[in-house]
Amino acid sequence: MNDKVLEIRGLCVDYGVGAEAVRAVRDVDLTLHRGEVLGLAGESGSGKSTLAYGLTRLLPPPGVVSGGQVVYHPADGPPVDVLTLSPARLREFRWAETSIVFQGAMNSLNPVHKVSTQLLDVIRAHEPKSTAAGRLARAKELLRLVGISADRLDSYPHQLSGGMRQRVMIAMALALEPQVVIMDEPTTALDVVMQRQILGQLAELRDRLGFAVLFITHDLSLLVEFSDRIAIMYGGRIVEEAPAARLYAEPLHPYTEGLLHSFPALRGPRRELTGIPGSPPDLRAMPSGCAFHPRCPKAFDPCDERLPVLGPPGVDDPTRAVACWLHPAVAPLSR
Amino acid sequence: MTTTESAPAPVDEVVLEAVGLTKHFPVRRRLRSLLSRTPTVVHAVDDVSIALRRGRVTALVGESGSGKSTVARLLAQLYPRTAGDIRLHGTSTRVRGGRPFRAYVRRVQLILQDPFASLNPVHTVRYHLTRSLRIHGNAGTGPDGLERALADLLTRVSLTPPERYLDAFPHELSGGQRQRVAIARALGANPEVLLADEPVSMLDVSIRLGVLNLLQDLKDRLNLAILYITHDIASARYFADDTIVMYAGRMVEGGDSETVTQRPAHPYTRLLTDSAPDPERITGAGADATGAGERGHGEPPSLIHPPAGCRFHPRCPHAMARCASELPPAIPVDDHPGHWAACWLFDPATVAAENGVAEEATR
Amino acid sequence: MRFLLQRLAFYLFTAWAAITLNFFIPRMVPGDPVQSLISRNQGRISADAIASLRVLFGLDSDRNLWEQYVAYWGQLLHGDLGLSFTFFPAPVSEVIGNSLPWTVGLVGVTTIVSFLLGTALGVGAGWRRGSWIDGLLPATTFLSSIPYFWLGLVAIAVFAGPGSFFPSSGGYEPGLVPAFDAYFIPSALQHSILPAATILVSSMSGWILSMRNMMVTVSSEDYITVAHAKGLSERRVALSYAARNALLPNVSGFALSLGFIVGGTLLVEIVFSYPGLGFQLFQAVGSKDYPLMQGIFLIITISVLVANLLADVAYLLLDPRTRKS
Amino acid sequence: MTLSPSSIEQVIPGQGAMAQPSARARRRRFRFVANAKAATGLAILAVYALLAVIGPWIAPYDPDARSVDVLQAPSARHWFGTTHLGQDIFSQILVGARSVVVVGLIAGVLATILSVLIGVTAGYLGGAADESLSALSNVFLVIPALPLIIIVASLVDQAGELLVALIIGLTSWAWGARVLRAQTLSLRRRDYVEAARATGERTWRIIGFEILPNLTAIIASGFVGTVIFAVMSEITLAFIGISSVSSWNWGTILFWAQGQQALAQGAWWWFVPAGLAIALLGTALALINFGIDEFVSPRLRTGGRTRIRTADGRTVRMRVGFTPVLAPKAAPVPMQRSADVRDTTREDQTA
Amino acid sequence: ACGDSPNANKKSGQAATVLNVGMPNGPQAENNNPFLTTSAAASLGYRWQIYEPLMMWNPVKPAEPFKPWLATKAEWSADYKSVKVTVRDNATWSDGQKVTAEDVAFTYNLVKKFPALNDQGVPYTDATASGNEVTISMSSPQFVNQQKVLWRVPIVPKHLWEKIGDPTTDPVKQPVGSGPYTLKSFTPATTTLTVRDSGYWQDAPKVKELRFTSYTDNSAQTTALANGESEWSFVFIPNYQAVFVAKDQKNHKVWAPPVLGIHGLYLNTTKKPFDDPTLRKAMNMVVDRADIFTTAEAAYFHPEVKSVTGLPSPAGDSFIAAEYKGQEHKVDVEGAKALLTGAGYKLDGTTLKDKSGKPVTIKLTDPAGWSDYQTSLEIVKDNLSKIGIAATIDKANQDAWFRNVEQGNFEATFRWTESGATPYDIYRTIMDGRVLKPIGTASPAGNFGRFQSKEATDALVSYANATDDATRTTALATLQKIFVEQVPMIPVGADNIGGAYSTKNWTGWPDDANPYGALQPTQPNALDVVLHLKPAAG
Ligand SMILES: Nc1ncnc2c1ncn2[C@@H]1O[C@H](COP(=O)(O)OP(=O)(O)OP(=O)(O)O)[C@@H](O)[C@H]1O
Ligand SMILES: Nc1ncnc2c1ncn2[C@@H]1O[C@H](COP(=O)(O)OP(=O)(O)OP(=O)(O)O)[C@@H](O)[C@H]1O
Ligand SMILES: [Mg+2]
Ligand SMILES: [Mg+2]
Ligand code: NI
Repeated sequence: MNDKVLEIRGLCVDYGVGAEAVRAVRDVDLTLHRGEVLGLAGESGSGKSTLAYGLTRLLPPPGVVSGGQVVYHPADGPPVDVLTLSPARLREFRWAETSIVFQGAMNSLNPVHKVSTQLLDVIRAHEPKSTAAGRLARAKELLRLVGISADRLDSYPHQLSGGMRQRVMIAMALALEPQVVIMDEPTTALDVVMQRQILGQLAELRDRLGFAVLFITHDLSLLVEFSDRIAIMYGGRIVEEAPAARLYAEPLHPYTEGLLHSFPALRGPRRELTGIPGSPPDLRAMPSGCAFHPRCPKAFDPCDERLPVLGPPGVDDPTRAVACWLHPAVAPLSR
Repeated sequence: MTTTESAPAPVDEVVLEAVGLTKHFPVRRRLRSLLSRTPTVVHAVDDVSIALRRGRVTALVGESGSGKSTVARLLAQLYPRTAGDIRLHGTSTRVRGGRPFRAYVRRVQLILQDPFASLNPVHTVRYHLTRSLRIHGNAGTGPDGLERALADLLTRVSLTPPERYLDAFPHELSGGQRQRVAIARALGANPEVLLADEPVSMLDVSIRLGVLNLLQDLKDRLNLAILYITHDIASARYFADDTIVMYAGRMVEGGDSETVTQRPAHPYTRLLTDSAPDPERITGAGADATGAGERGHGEPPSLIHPPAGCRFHPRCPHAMARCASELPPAIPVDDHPGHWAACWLFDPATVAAENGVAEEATR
Repeated sequence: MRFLLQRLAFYLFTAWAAITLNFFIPRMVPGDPVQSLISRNQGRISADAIASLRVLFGLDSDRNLWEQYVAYWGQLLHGDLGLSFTFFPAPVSEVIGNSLPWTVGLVGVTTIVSFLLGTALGVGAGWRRGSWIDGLLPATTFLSSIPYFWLGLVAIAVFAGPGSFFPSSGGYEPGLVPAFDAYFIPSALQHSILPAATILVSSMSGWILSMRNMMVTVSSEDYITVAHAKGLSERRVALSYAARNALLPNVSGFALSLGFIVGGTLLVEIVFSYPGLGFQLFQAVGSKDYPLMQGIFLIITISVLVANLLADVAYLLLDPRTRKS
Repeated sequence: MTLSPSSIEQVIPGQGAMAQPSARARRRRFRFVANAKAATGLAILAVYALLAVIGPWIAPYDPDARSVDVLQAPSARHWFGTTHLGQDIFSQILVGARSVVVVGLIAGVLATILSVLIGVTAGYLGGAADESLSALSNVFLVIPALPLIIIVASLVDQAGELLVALIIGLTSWAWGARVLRAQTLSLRRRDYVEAARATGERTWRIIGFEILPNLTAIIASGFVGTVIFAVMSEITLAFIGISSVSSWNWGTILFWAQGQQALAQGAWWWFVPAGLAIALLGTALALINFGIDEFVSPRLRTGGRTRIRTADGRTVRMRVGFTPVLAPKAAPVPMQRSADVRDTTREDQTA
Repeated sequence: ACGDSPNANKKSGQAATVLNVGMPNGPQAENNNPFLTTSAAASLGYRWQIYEPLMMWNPVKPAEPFKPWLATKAEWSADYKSVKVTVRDNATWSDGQKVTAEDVAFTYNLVKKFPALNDQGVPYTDATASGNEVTISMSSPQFVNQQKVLWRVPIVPKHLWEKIGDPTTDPVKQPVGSGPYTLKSFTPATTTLTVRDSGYWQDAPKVKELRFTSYTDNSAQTTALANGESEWSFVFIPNYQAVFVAKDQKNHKVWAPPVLGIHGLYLNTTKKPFDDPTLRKAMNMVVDRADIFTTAEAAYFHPEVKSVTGLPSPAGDSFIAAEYKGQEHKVDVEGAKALLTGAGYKLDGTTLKDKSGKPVTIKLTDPAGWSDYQTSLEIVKDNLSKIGIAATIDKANQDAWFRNVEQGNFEATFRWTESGATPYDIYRTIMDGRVLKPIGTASPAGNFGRFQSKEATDALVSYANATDDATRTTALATLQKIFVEQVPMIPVGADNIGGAYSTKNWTGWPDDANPYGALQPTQPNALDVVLHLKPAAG
């Protein structure tokens, strides 16, 4: 289970070119292992969605991928750099190997097509040999998977509630049983019962099919519970990466720590929520050194001058990495 | 936002009230149904009564598709209602447009659920916010005043530096940023009632906290009445004074937030709280999370042909024969004043009958 | 059912208003059929004929407008369109019947082809903004901005002429009698090529332009990105997702344009001496042929209203969001 | 601020330079002109507008004046040749520009305004307002424009071009109104419209500022269409000899050319310039239409560029669904580049 | 089956059996009623190929005697109130029945009974047949209308027309006449006639089939003529040398003999200062008719009127009074200036001032679409500027123009006169005091310029009612004198009844050398022309 399926190296994504360019994702290294759920959390506007779209080359103009590699390791066959694929190959690759659930589900569904049409055509596109009846049966099954009754197949997107639309998108993402599923806040509009049900299904399917999930959400408690590893983004960079439980129990980066002190808990006594003082950085004028230093309660000397590298904080702990001068990297992250 | 406040009205005064609110959407599905006499409808909201009080936050939680957004839109008078009444300060209002409608929205502001759809793609953030300020006379005087008001609004929702966002188009913003613009826009109106439909769902926890604190602060200082629709029950616990739970277009439980979230009465609420993610539980993949998956088994009901009786009964582990036929009224739960549940389990008769059996069983 | 009845009432009302207007407008014009007949013939009809023509057209009896209006409705309800003045005493229905098939044939076919072709090109242009198809647009607009008669006359000057395959005028070889046979049909087709081609050239760019603009608007929507993400073929994304959504205004435009087919294209008919309704209408207006004018107006009214209904229905079918809740 | 050195530096010079927000906003406003096609269109239109104003003054001859140069081909003396009366065609074109431009624009603007007002209002308001406005546009749709123009023109002895423009404008809005109404129907339930309503915007403002911008695509193509239609109508009226406009316009020129069978006589110069001048006017409008893309959809505001060059000299197109990759084509995978990237990074940081 | 198609033999294009006639009249409706001006038969002219008149008259030589046709003889009473015709006995209808005097009497009684059919407006009172003679009576003298009675009325078979309920609304789908042709097929664009198998009273024509094609407008008709599609038509061809003749120098011909009807500039004689005959005279002196003829009328269409009496040559030659014989218009700017200065006008630089010192300006008006008139006006404008009169041209709407001219609301306009067998029609259109109406009231019959002269009116009456030639000559001389001296209208060109034709397939057309009839396909003469045609040699 521990082999890589998707390897992101030094990925940089810009909006615009030339003087107006805004760098939204900076030098991101991230590895997704087969069958793993990698949670991605972080500041709103820190580039999570940009990362997700950038690596699949779905960023609308003026987005450009300005550097790096995205290497996909298929179950069989040699690895490929997704960024260098020809459009035709890319199209085959998409959804069959990597599917993606977008943030903002209303706009992800074509308002003039029925749900069924949109579900079926992805199957037909990639499995041209399938029969119509087979496809329909599959579509119904997929909807059932996400808890929507099959009679909703004939609905148009605007007749569904926000949550239903999101579920339809999730169902669609699973339709071809891809190796990698990227989910950008897939459960924001879902009630917790449904959320749990779907994630449960997802976990079950993952166990069965062995796909990996890049799971983007703000719901830290969900993330901790659901994912194997968590990466935290801030200002376009990954600032910390660790197994879920470790991260929750022992956050190293002050930003992560701040996040963990910001969410309310349902159970137990009401605790004081401290939050993170200050405001998010401006992508156009990033602070020098560590981008978090102006807000960091523990900032010290090198923080405002030198950029900390993401790397394991100690030789003994190769499973996690952090980019903070409090825990300087002992070696470049190598996996 | 101005902080000038008129003579403090009594806290707890009901500002906006819904009584027996009902909304059915007609659906035309087949040619066949065109000819049939009875139109098919989606029972999106049935008999919902909510009172929003000055200086209080009322949370509305519930399953997705249960009609929360519809309630919010009904309260904002964006949809005509099928039945029921909406009272602003006790007077029944039904406004379709024009001056009365604008007078209404000046007092009642809605934040729509989907920030991807609710910002006009052709306008900048500046336009959206300026309009809101202008319409409600909060734009200050002169261009400088407006500029200051705009910067102020953006700073409140942590969109800093404001200049970076003022001239941005919606598509240049991340989901969370859009959501904050939507909030800022509603705040620009300086309303009495804020109907916030999942206002922070796309924000990271730290900003979410900031925004909720901001709302709390406004509520306290300006005695705002807030309807807070959310899926994040934990935040309802922290942020809301009262919580109402909806299921399939109906209210199933209501009461003080702490009580509802800590001692849920209705089986659906219990299911909800049990399902809520809990980092303390760290189980890795959540597949076997307390059997919630098992208990929540079953599909959400069809709203076109909703189940008779209690709408939850097909999925309810405690369902009784009666549940399938009789609609449970709001029955007070005696653990806390104001706590009620629409469930036959709390009918004194049932309680009495069950009690005996239950005690038998535990022994 | 109620909805349908309501629509029907609405269309009936519109039809009534339009027909009434079309009754009164021509009668507000100074001059009468006799006068215009004389003036068109510049002296070849003697002024002595005035009296006889007035008797002939029944203009000698002094009925006021209102009585005429009532009588007109009476006739109309009996399906009687009256007698044309210009071709007196040919019944209006016959005059219309003679020209309508030609108009519908030529203009109808070219409208459809032009819509299909223009829309297809518009899809291409909008989908690949900035590509060569997009670059085609100024060229096609250029062609369509050329006054139609200019284009037609130049086409005749260049392509038609003695010995050319393209006849310069008429709907078929003079001397042939309209019939579905091996002589007539090829001749009719041959005669329609040049007019059809010029109509196409001059009408296509409108479709291209509007389709392109809508495509551009639509192609930046999120669901297009999603369609790409789904790995659908470029064609499917462009057609089934982008074009399908962008098509809506064009389709309603198309439905409307169907209504104008029967109105014909006056200039085509003038330039190519094509036997169509447009020229009849033009002549009728020129010669104050009220019955013919009204007859043609009636046909136009009906077809425009039907087309409108089609447009409504098309929108309802194509865009589920417009279905009333 | 330390930048991680990567290939981007070469691609995007001045990456660090900060653009002032206000300057950015200002640039946005004029980006319209940056589009080469739109600029060309605007330039042509400007020339026409200029001609409309000064045409009569710069015309070398009196367009009515007869001369001994009868039916002559273009020459240095008569740039566009002469008519059968020896009139200078170039002067006629210059003098005729005003009428064409005035009628085209007035009628086009009038029809567009009416269609927007009526179509969008009907679509947005719905109900009885919709029904009555729709009925109105249906009635106007049914009234055939050309006969009506002929009829109205005959009611007035001396129909000026303003009247012609008004009639054309008043009779040609209905089509646009229908199309706009239909599109508005689908826009009015969009969330952002509801949001604007919930903010308390007045109806006219919602129509004007929330819905209208999203209809720009249709309005623009409609406007181009109506202006062309208006110009055509005017010219056609003159051509078939029924308009009573006394002044010169290009249709009058064509009327004379046709009356004298210019083409059959081989006098192409009599026929060609007016036709091309009209066509060029239409083309200018279509070109300007390209500039509105970025208004229609702010997402398309890519700095006016649809193509960008990468460091290694490739040209990539900005397109939806296939984000361009600026990095030079990497070595075939599997690659071991990561190590040295990291090395340089570290060097930089320690420097 | 295919063989049954009416089009089956169409493609066999052996030369010289078919004659293609064209008219620029737009699509037609099937209507062969010979009495109705609006019928296709009248509009395209084929009614005269099917139905025949009693006598043939040559408008090119109006003073020549009538040629016998269906009637062998026509005798007018001295007062011209009745005419006795002798019907030929060898004529048959195309259904085989004999043409009888009964038929002729029936026809005239029909026209009398239905005013709607009386498109010549002749006041018939009665027609009676006896033997092979018919006496047709009218209520007033018809000296000036002889051709309207004998040449303009198509004779129809009684046995068929009796049965027609309302001859004014019957389209006569199957026309039966005494002429050499019968209707073969009708389409809105083309009507085809074939020659009768037998029974025509003269030699059957060589043209076996006549195709009358209706083109939508002049330019389409001209194109068809130029490329040989049409072999005969009547249409205005601008620069006909280049456009038509040059396309086939040898065969393409145009012949446009003038008739007794003219076109000219009507002046409103009630509008100051044009109520002054001196001014009108001066204007008449500067109008360049030759220029108008060559430039506006392509040097053929409205033949230049040279005689000062306004009568075209040669048609009017025999009517010109002795004192005006040989007197021709010529442009005389100096003379005009002298005349004006003599009458108290002042030429102030380039502006003519009238007696009260006001500059003389004039508005010339004509329908916008009539390009030859408009060109003429351009020239007139130019001419008038020579004597300091500033003219403006108003391109009017046709209906408005028509109304304004009839009501006298104009200053000057180009228009036609009636035409007929004598100059009477020209002069009555211009000067008839009997139809004089106040300004604002329509006078459709003529005198648009509101010319007031009792003398002229009396002369007109006397000319029409005279029973002897001497009275007529005197009356006509008086009319000419008034016309020349008072210039109620400036005559410019004559009407023509010519046409364009091709000798490629058919020869024998009338021309200057042999002007046996009018060359217009819609005139009764057309039948005579067709009968003259012979296949071209070779
Ligand atoms: N077209 C654009 N032009 C300029 N900046 C943009 C553009 N699109 C996005 N951005 C900026 O890029 C940054 C990253 O956006 P992204 O959507 O990736 O954030 P995110 O991490 O997904 O946030 P959220 O959790 O709120 O969705 C944001 O600050 C946003 O403002
Ligand atoms: N315009 C409409 N036409 C028909 N049905 C509708 C319409 N709008 C909403 N519905 C239906 O009404 C029900 C309630 O929808 P609503 O959006 O209020 O749910 P919600 O509680 O907000 O859900 P979520 O939490 O997923 O946003 C859903 O079943 C939905 O399908
Ligand atoms: Mg995002
Ligand atoms: Mg909702
Ligand atoms: Ni003439």
